[in-house]
Amino acid sequence: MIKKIAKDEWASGLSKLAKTYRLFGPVAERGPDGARTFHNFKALAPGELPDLDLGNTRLSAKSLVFPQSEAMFTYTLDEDRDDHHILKEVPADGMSRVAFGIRPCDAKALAMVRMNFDTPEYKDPYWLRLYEATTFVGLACDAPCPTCFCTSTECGPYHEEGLDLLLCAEGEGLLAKAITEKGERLLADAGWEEAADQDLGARKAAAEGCITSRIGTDQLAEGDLLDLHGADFWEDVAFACINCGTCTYLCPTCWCFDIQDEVFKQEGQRLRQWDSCMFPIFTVHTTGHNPRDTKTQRVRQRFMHKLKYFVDKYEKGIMCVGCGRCVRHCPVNIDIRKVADLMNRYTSDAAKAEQA
Amino acid sequence: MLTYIDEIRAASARLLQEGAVEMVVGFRQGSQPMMNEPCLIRRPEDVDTLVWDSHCGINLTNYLTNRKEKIAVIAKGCDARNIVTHIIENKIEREQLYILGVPCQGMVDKRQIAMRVAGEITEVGESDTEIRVQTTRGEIQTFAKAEVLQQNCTLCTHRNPVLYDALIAEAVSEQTVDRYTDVAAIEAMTIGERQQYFQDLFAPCIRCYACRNACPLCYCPTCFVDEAQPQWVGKGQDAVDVMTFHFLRAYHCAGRCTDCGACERACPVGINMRVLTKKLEKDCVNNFGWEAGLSPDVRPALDTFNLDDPDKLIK
Amino acid sequence: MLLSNLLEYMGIERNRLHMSWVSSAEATKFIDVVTEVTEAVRALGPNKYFIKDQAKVA
Amino acid sequence: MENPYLPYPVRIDEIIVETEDRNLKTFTFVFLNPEDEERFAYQAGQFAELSIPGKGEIPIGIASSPVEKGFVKFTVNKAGVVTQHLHNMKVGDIMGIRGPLGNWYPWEGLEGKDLLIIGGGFAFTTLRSSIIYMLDPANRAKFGNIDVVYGARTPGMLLYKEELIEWEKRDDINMHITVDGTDDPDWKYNVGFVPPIVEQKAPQADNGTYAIVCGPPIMIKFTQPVLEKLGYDHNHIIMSLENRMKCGIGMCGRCGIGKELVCKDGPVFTLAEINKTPREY
Repeated sequence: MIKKIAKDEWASGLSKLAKTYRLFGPVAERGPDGARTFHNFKALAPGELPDLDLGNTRLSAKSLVFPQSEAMFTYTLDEDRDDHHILKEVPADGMSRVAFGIRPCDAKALAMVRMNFDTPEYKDPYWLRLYEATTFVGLACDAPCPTCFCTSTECGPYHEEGLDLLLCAEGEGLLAKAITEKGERLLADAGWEEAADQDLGARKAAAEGCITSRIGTDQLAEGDLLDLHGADFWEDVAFACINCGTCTYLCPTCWCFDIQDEVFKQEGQRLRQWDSCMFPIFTVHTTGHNPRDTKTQRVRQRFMHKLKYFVDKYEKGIMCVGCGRCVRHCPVNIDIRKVADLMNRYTSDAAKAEQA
Repeated sequence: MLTYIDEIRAASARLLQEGAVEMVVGFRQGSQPMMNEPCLIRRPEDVDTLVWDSHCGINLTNYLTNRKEKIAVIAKGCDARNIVTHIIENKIEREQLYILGVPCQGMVDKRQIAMRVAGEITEVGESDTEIRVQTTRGEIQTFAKAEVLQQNCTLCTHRNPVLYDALIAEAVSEQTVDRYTDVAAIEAMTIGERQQYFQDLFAPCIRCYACRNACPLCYCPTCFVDEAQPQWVGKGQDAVDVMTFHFLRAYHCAGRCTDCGACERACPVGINMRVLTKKLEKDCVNNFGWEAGLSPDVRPALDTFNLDDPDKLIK
Repeated sequence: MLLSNLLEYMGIERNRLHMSWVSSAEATKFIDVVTEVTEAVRALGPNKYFIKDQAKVA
Repeated sequence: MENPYLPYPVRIDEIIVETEDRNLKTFTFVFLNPEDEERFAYQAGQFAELSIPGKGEIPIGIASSPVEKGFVKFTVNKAGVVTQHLHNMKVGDIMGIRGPLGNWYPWEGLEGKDLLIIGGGFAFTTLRSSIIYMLDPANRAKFGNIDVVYGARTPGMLLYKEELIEWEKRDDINMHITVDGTDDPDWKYNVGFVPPIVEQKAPQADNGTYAIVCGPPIMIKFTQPVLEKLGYDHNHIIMSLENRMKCGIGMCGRCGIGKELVCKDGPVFTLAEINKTPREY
């Protein structure tokens, strides 16, 4: 069921939604000279429209459900208070949210990351509350970037997993395809009800055809984990790495975090913030012993986690949606596509050698 | 400059063959337009993977330390100055290095070009004076190199390496420029404007520490932001913590920074944190007549005491 | 000096930073310095900039 | 939704200095809300996050035993920010405990088996928990022979000394206490590092014998070949790993070794399982 949203209905629908939802969308950041630099997801100010004229946001959409810093608990150290030294949950913001303009790759990434935060044994209330409160309104990619390789990661420019609604540009207006009930409700709430006699199939095929960058992952599940861990190419892959956190912070499927306490006078908070396996202190023991002491070990951890450990653990493919952010913004041009191919080829060569 | 690569390869092959060095640190072709990747060559037959063009802005000094081997390094003017600083600070011994100096006319700022074209850049070519890019929309656009250089390159006054074992080509002419117009503009602001300026400047920071890690000067085994005992800085996104990081990192580079631009170049969100280090650099020049990294034989300004050092602060 | 310049450049008034060497034998100098510092800072009023209270999250 | 990051509030009930260097103290905690004790039901070998508001959390093995009721005990080495602060706390202070976390020694599978328990230094905590559990009258009959090799640097560095002496006197457990060295003329137990004592005293393995090993990496490194010589299969050598942790519930990602998370898939692994992971601990 595809609906048509004319240009003026877009703004009026958004203002209707703003009454019951908190709205988020891509907003252009501006440099000191006022020039548009890049987009990030932000809460939309009253009347502000999401800027849908973008490649993709510089940071992934993960911050919508997993903010870079987040308060988990508050407490007081004031011993005159009855509840001193007892942690109290930060009250949840119960309001429903809409994330406009999320690319299909980012939506799929969130659905994958859910496997980490929503397990049979434990549920992360912070992540899940925001995820479940959010209606994800995707924006199909008709002009993918040269670094996009989403068609190699069981994703794609019109991929629907993790989305409630998919938008694509149509002339001055938009087409909207509801994928879930949440999405249908949003269309109704916004008053976008005009049916369009359209099919997205041809557009999807055309967009997929634009994606020229591909990686091979078919052998990764087969190979031996320790063999790959001990492969000879890691030193070369990691040579240029400066061990910054750019790749992990920009990545939609990286979720590692740190927990820290901060106290101001007597009032404290327990916070959690993003962390990165690229940083040496990520794994350092109190004794000073560091199991991943060298940058080569840390670079290997990042790629092995995404392309082997995750594959083996969940049997749902690689932990990468092909958004290309780490490729575009790595300060030293380390390219996950090259590494994936190295790993895949290594496994396939090892298998061939065994047969021979 | 486009012919430099022949000499770089020839010299690298020669050094490896003669056993004068065990490895060469240089650049190989990157997978992205306008990006080359630092690499390590150990065998003479691999020197053809080395490249040299206007996209070799990354400072290679980072890759020289904590190694035992004798290393040949391809060094631009700024790399050479950082090598000098490393020698002064006992991070590396002069004898361990063979410096292949490259006179430099500036490296291209890929972000400036990306902002000036519509669509995504797919291919890049260059002549001695121009950069030609092709985009996903099929357009070809040409820019004069001088107009799309990294800002620090446009202000560079030491384009020729100050320290080398061999020069790859004839020295280029040095520029005479006012290096500090942007610093002066900030100095001219009111205190309130400056506060706002720096709050806005650092607002996009995500604390990935790419600036710190790309900087050849930032080699502390444990950075102050990573210390747990005591914990100097909060680890979250509070603006004060973010500014404290940038302020102290810059201050740790006082009298050492060569304005190689590695920090700004590495930043994934385009913050020009160089306005802090340049202020320190300007004050070092004006008060101590000191420019970092010009000679391994002169002790740095902050390492020496002169009776005529200005001391307005101390009462 | 570089420090006080950089702080002022970033928007922290010059008079908020003082530095002096005082020997334990220089009681009068100590009093003078403390008086001067307090007066200078009081004249500027409370600082609201670059001060962290409860950590803000983002 | 239950919040797995929320600790149970507890009060420090007792603090015992365990070792002569005063770096190890045993803290006994009592739950402020008695119903939390039931929710904290644990098995020997599990750990918990000790949570000090204002300082943070640390993962520590549970030293008390499931058969001991009314309190939980942890023995803590003074090392980092949180443990230093904990060592300065007093009886009556309020803090938090989050858990129980991780897996435990495979008690069901160990029933009917002979057990060799090897501990070194302050890694004896969950082993104490295990021994108390096995020696409990309700449980002792479930297990075969129990041999314990426990070593510390000096007599003054041994944990739980009174209990060790009590166990020495019993005939349903074979204790082999050792110290690296001592000038105490009254020391009547073994002198020597743990691996050679294991070689001299530990029983040969058969299909019904298991070893549980906890200790510093260097002890583990040299004990492993001894156990192999004694015929212990890698499936029968059970170890408890440590790695830097934060969340303790398998979410924050830092304690991973290969696809296993030490906090959730461990900390207890057999050597055979560990052999399949990268050595990143």
